[in-house]
Amino acid sequence: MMTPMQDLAFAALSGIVIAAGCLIAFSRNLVYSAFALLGAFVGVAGYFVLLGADFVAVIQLLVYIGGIMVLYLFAVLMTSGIGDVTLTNRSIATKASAPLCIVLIILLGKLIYTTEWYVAAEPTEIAPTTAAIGNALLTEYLLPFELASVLLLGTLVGTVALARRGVKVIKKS
Amino acid sequence: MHFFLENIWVIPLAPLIGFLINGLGCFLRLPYVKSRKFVHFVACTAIFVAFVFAVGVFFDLLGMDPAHRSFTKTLYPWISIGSLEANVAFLADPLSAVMMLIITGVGFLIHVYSIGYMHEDPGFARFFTYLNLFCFAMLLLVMGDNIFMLFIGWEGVGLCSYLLIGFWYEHKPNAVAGMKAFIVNRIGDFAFLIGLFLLFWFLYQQGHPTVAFSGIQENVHLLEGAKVGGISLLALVGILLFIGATGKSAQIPLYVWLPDAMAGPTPVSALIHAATMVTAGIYMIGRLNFVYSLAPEALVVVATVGALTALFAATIGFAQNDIKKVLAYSTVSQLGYMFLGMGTGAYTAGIFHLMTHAFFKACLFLGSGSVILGMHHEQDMRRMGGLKKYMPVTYMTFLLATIAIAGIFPFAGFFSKDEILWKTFESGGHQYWYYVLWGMGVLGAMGTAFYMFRAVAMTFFGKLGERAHEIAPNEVEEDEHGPHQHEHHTPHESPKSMTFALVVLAILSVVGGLVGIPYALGHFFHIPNFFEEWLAPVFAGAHGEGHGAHHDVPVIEYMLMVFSVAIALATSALAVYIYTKRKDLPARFVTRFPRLHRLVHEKYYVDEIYQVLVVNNLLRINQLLALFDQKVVDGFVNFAGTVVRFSSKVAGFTDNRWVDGFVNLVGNSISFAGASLRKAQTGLVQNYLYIAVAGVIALMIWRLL
Amino acid sequence: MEILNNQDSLWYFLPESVLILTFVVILLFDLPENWSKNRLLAPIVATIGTVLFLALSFYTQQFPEAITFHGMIINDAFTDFFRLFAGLTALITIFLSLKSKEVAQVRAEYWALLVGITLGIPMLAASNNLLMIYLALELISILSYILVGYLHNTKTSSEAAVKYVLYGATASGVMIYGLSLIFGVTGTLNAIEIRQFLISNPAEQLALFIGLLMTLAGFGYKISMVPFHMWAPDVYQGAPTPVTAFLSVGPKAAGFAILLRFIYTALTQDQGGVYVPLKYIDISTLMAVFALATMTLGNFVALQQTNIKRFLAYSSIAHAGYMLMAAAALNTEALRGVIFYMISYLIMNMGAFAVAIAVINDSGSEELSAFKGLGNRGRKGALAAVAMTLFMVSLTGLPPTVGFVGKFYLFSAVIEAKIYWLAVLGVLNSVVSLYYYAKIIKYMYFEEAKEQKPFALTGFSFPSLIVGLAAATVFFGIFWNALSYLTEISAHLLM
Amino acid sequence: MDKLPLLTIITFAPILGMIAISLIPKEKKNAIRWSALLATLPSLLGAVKIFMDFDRTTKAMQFIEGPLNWIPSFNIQYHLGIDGISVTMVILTALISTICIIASWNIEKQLKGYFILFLLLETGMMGTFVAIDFFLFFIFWELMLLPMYFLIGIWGGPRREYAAIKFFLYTMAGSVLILLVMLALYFYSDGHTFNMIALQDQSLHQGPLSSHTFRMALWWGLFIGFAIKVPVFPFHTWLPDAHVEAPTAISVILAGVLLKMGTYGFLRFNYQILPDITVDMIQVIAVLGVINIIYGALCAMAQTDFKKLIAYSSVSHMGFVLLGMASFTSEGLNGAVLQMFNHGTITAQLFLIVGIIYDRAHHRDINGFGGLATTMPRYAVWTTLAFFAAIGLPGLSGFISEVLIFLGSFKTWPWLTTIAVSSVVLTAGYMLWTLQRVYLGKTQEKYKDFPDITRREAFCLLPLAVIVIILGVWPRPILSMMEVSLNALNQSLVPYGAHVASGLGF
Amino acid sequence: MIQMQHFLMMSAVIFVLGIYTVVTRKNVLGILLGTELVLNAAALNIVIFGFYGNQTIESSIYALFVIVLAAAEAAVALAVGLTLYQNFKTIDTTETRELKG
Repeated sequence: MMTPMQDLAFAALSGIVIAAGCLIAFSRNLVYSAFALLGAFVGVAGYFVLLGADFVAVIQLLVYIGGIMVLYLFAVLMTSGIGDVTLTNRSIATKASAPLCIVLIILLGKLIYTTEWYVAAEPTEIAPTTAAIGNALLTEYLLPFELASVLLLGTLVGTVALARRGVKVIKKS
Repeated sequence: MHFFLENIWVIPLAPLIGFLINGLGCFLRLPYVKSRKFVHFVACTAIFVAFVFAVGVFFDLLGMDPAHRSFTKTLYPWISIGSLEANVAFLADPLSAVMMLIITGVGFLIHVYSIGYMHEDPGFARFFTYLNLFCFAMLLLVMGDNIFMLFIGWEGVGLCSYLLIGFWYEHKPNAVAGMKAFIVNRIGDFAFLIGLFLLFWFLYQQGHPTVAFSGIQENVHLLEGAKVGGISLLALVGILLFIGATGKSAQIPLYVWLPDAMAGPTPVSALIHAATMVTAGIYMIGRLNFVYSLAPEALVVVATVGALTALFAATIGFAQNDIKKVLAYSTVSQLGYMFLGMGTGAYTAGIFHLMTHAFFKACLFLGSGSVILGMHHEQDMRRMGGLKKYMPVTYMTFLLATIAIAGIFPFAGFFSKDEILWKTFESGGHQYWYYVLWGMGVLGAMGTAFYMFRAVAMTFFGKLGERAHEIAPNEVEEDEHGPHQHEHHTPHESPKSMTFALVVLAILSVVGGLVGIPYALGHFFHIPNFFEEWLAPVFAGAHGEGHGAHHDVPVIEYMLMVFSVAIALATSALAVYIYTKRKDLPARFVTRFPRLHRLVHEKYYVDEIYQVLVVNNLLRINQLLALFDQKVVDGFVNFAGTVVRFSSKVAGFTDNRWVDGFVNLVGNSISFAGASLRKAQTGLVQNYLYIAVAGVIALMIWRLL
Repeated sequence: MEILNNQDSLWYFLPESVLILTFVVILLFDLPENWSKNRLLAPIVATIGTVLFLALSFYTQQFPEAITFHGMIINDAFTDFFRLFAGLTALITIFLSLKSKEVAQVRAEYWALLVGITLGIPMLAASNNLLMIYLALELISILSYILVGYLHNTKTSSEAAVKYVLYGATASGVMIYGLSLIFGVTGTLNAIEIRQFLISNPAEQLALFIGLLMTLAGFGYKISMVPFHMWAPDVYQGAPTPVTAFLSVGPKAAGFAILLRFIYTALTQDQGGVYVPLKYIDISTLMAVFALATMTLGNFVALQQTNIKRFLAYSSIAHAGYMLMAAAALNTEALRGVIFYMISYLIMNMGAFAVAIAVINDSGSEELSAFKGLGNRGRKGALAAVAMTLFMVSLTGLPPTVGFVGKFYLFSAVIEAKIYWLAVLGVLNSVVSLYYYAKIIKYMYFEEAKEQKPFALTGFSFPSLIVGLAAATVFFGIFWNALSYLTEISAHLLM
Repeated sequence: MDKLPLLTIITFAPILGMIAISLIPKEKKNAIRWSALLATLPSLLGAVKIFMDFDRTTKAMQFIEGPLNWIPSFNIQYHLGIDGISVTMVILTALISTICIIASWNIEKQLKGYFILFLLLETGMMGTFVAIDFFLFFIFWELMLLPMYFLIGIWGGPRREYAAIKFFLYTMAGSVLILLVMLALYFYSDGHTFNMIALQDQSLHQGPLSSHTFRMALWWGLFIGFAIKVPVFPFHTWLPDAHVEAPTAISVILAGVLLKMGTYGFLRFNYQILPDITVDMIQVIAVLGVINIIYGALCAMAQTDFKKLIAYSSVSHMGFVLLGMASFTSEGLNGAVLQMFNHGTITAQLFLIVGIIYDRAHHRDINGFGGLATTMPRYAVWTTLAFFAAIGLPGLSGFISEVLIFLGSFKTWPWLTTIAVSSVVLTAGYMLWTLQRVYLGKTQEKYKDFPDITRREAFCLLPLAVIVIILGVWPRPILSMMEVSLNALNQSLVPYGAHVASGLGF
Repeated sequence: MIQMQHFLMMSAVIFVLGIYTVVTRKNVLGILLGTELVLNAAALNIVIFGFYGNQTIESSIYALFVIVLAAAEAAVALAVGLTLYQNFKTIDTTETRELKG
């Protein structure tokens, strides 16, 4: 079901994702971590492509990289001061957390390899999904779609409200 | 129609009314109680009315067929629950008639006597109130037709005794003595109740649950052979009831309250602690003779305790200097004789001695009261002496009563005491143990004669105050009013109201015994034993009453009579001799045997032993329990908390959260748990999430296990 | 059972539509300068909108129960109840917000966000699809984050918001990871279909249990279930008090609604009023453990608190524990019980917060010691103290208050389900709770106030609200027939 | 309505008074006092009427009101009635409440609140005894807690807060267990009912209720719940604290009425609804009763605080009730219920007496007094009467109940009873010792000017003393009210082996 | 051959790394990065299951919503973080601990 080419791509993407993930998790510099997030997103977007979710991959790139990453970097710089070079991102309680995470990954591994997943008999044909998604969003998924818009509107207004006043305060002080 | 029998309720009611009139008057401070005349008029009238009715009852009974001289007057049902039926009912039979006569008669005399004795006391009205109440309770005791009625009276007289002993309550020892009397009596009551319950439920088992005397008499034979844990039921019941009697009637081991009870005013000592209340135990055994007759083991116990007490108390009497104490121990001793009599099955003799004792002991006490009053509240015989000339009437009556108590023919004491000793001796024929008891009785009789005449000698003979030097300076002088500053006054004779009573009682002490002349003497003159015949229906069937023996008087009975009179005379004479002529002898005796004297003088340290063994331990247990209650029971739940608190201190977690009011039941442990959990709330969201994830993982692992 | 398409479903969506409209309209108010100056305009619109929402809820309640929007949500009696509940909660919160000095200077978006969260409550309660669950949950969460941090220049408020958002984001991440596992096992996002799948495939699946656990992390975070409760005290303390009041009642109820709906719909099989857990997931014991841990922790830690809001936060954790017993009991009584308990909780908790707001307004302090001597501070003080006493008694669960009846219902359900250990430990927990609730009473009556000035509780409406809630606490504690009827009709899940 | 709803009136009249008082301005103190007194009078008059009209020949519930449906969905009913077990308690409650209002006359602090809470308390107490519906019973039962908490906590002594919360926590811990048992009985009984009478029908006990283990658990739940109220050792530690700190009138209520609810609960629930387990567990009750008696008496003896001493004497005296209940004899059961009544009247007097001296001396240290009989002779008379009643002097009411209990229990528990009877010595010991230390001896200088008992104080004691004396010589009026019911109760236990337990077992 | 389990395993690794980041980072922004990883792992999971199992479009839609909501959440988080910074002059969580206990 997967071609060797895809296997190779999977390996490469996995390398990127793990490296980026480790950088996020362990790096002492916040800017490195923030940039590493980029790598992780790209890697996951690659997985999406491999899994035939082309539209999701695109959205992942657009939303995350175009939106969230920039937001992060802004925030990093705003909260730390642009001239501040020591953007430390230190960790606490690593000794307690490491075993926790190791146990977690072991458990998840056991789960993944022992569970009888719901697997279709035939492999999925990889085809563009954009049209189908657009269709579904306006029929079956109309309600979530509309609700999401309310949510985003509220988020927008709320975020602006918080940030706007924050700026004001800064001006005063 | 028997007017007096039908209206027998008047007898207890009259003193009750007297009590109410004076009592309410005192309590509400009504004007009439300010008049002493009114008060004593009410009180004396009340008891006199009762006396008149008691006499009426006596004659009503006399007019009845001797075999059926029993009359029950039921007023109303008192407690009737389940199988328990106790009525408020009065029983008039020869026994209760005798008791009623003694109580009302002697009681009346003592009332009259008290008019003079208490004349100057601020608590005059209160005193008569209590006295009436006492008569009421005592009458209930002897008139009740069931054990519960008896028990009301039993406890009621205890209450009055408590109140009267502590009459001058401002002086602490008096109050303590009252308390002691009540509590020691309660120990007896404890056994009494258990005995009562046993009797009741075993009768219930036989289908005849009853507390009425007549009912018990009818059915008690059903219990013959019943056993409780290997012991004969009836013996057990008898012994338990007898323990009750040892409390009330001051026998070993519960006699200790009686000497202390002398703290009460002297008329009280005469009425309650000599003539009436203390004889309740004897009355009870007499009343339940049908039970005891079926329980020979119990009778042996009664007799033994009686004889022991008679002897034991008599010895203590040797070394007492307080005139009332001497009489008190004498009372204990005489009560012992009565029990000895009851214990040999000679119920009539016991009751007979009860009656004569009431006469002469009341007389003695009243005489001592007269002396005390004459000596201006002095009770120590060593300060007395030669009172013969100051107080002739008192002297004469006291002397007559002393002769009576010593058992010298033909005074009252002779007949009754000799009857008891003879019956005891006679019982020795069946059981050799009774010979021993008889021996003790005789010894006790000797002792009685000795210390009584010692008292007479010390008080009335010789010169006033000739022994005052014997009083050690450190001896605390106390009388019934408390610590006493000795002042010298000339002794004087008492007022008429007092001497009247003395004279009447003295006469009774002399002639009172004639109603019960034993067959052995009486048959020479064809004088029947009135007393025995009178009581015969009550004690019919009691095995000790040897009616059949009347026609065959053993020679030994005469020998014993002579013997006892002889030794009584001898010891009396000896006592008089020693304490008038050889005044140095007692002192030499003391120096010769200091320990023995001390032992006897301190009443064999029984009080102290009780104090150490019982009271102190009890108090210690109480303290421990109270501590237990505070620390252990209450702290049980706190216990975990305490442990935790300790460990938390180790952990350096000792802020005042602990002190902040969490000393509660669930308290410490919960608040510690809360505080620990609270510490988990670090304020770091990472930790929060850590705990969340850890929780999920823990549950996963739980699931996998 | 019919699955309606979007057009047919619109009628059912009428009440929510009104809320959405209100939400948008209020946002518009912020635009013209002179409109935004009028402080009362936005809350009045919000109130009108909410009242209209309630009215329309009564109207749509007439409709037959149905699964709407292609199986996205379910409009049954249970949903109707949560519409009612959300509306009432919102109304009281709007009122409290108007009276609280903390949020006196808010702008229109505050009210809009309140309305937005109110919208999320019935949506979450009605969700039948895993996607809808996530979406509705996030709608409530994200808008709540903003409200919690609304006092932008207050340290505690911003700190609370940050913690909330970090915790919430992670919890919802874990939840959808869990949901995805369930999706992976069952191949469907629809709760009803999940049950059908599980009935026909009764093999044990580890992923199912772990997925469920992770899902519970998300639900549990919403209802502050131990061990997902830890954000709650900090957030409740830091948030503006009316928002705290709202969060402790509204979103929490929504969390319970979806928890119960999910468990009852997807994981159990209805057998005549008793919902038998499916397969190997011993959901009953699991939830019983959660319930016990939650109530115990809440009660134990509440003993230690000195801040009113934090105190009430732990108290609300404890109450979540009681309500979780319904998820363990798994029978119709439990549904009724939790519904009744929510009503009682709404009344008494809102009452307690109302008095707390009055006290905070008066003293400016959030310390429990601000309650000291309240009972002796004039007529208003006495009134507030009596009311607070009733609320505390009710929260403890003593008759004759509505809180007792709520507990009565819940423990009935647990006894009915024969989980005796939980019942015993539950009631003992309520004894522990007595200790700290009584502490407030003690402060109010047994101790002296710092300064003996009359209690500042001015106006007519605010005291009336407090009195009204107090009266309701007692009235429904004695005559709960009406509520009983409501719970009976509401305790019905369409599945 | 053809008949007066007597029980409703006596139960809810205080509530009306409460409302009336809340409308009186708090400055008008006398108006408040008189209204409070007025509010208790309907109950008192009602109690008198009950006393007159009570049918003494039947064990059935009388003066029944209802059943009115209250909460139909749970089959909860408003259902009142009294029988021989509860009627004496109703009378006692009415009497003690009225007396306590008078005894509270000198309260000055927050008078209005005091009487409001007091009247609420009275409703709770009354309701507890007249309710037939278990749920209703429970509501009333719990209704008492809060007023009591306040009454101790606001008007109490120095450690009032501690005592109040301790009382509250203990009692609530007990009552939640009762709640659970109530629910279990409701759900598993056939026909889902809270009706106590119906629940007595053992044939309704189905499902888990027919399991012995389960019934045992229920029994213990009820037992512990009620035992805390009695209080039975080892749940008694709240009592001394609560008593010591509570104001006089509240101590009186506490000892006079509240403690009886525990034993009433035993009789009403443990005995009637779970008779088989009661028979099985009877040793427990008997042994605890004896422990209570002896332990309470010994602890009382060790006290130096007058009020604490009385409190422990209550522990001891309530032990009698337990022992009597455990006897399975008509004598014992009647004695137990009579003892409940008598303890109410006697201990009420004792607490009033302590209150009188505390009002004057402002301390209660027994060793700090002495010679009060000289300065306050009338007071000493009242005290003596009450003390001897407590000691169980024949002729006073305490004797009748004690002797009935001992007599009854001796049949079943000869050895235990023998131990228990020793309390006659201990009781006399601590009572008389107290009497001696406080009243007798030399008058101390500082107490010379104490006024004697006032008319109001005497007026509180008078009815109680009269009852104590009358019942001592003529207990019939009270015994006849309870006898039929209790004998029937005793009979009802026989099928479960009560007769086996109550043989003369040695 | 890559199988479903490999994808899932990678997703799990991302998830766990996210969790680790969340529970160890001191910096608010650092924690936020972790939450993004967690959310992305979940989205990936759903797409995997959709691809191998369900085979309908709903997995993609679900993933879309996750991404969108994550973005919204991130926006709010950053705004809130900014107010935190303005109040405390730091976004180190160990120094912004007024609420605890």
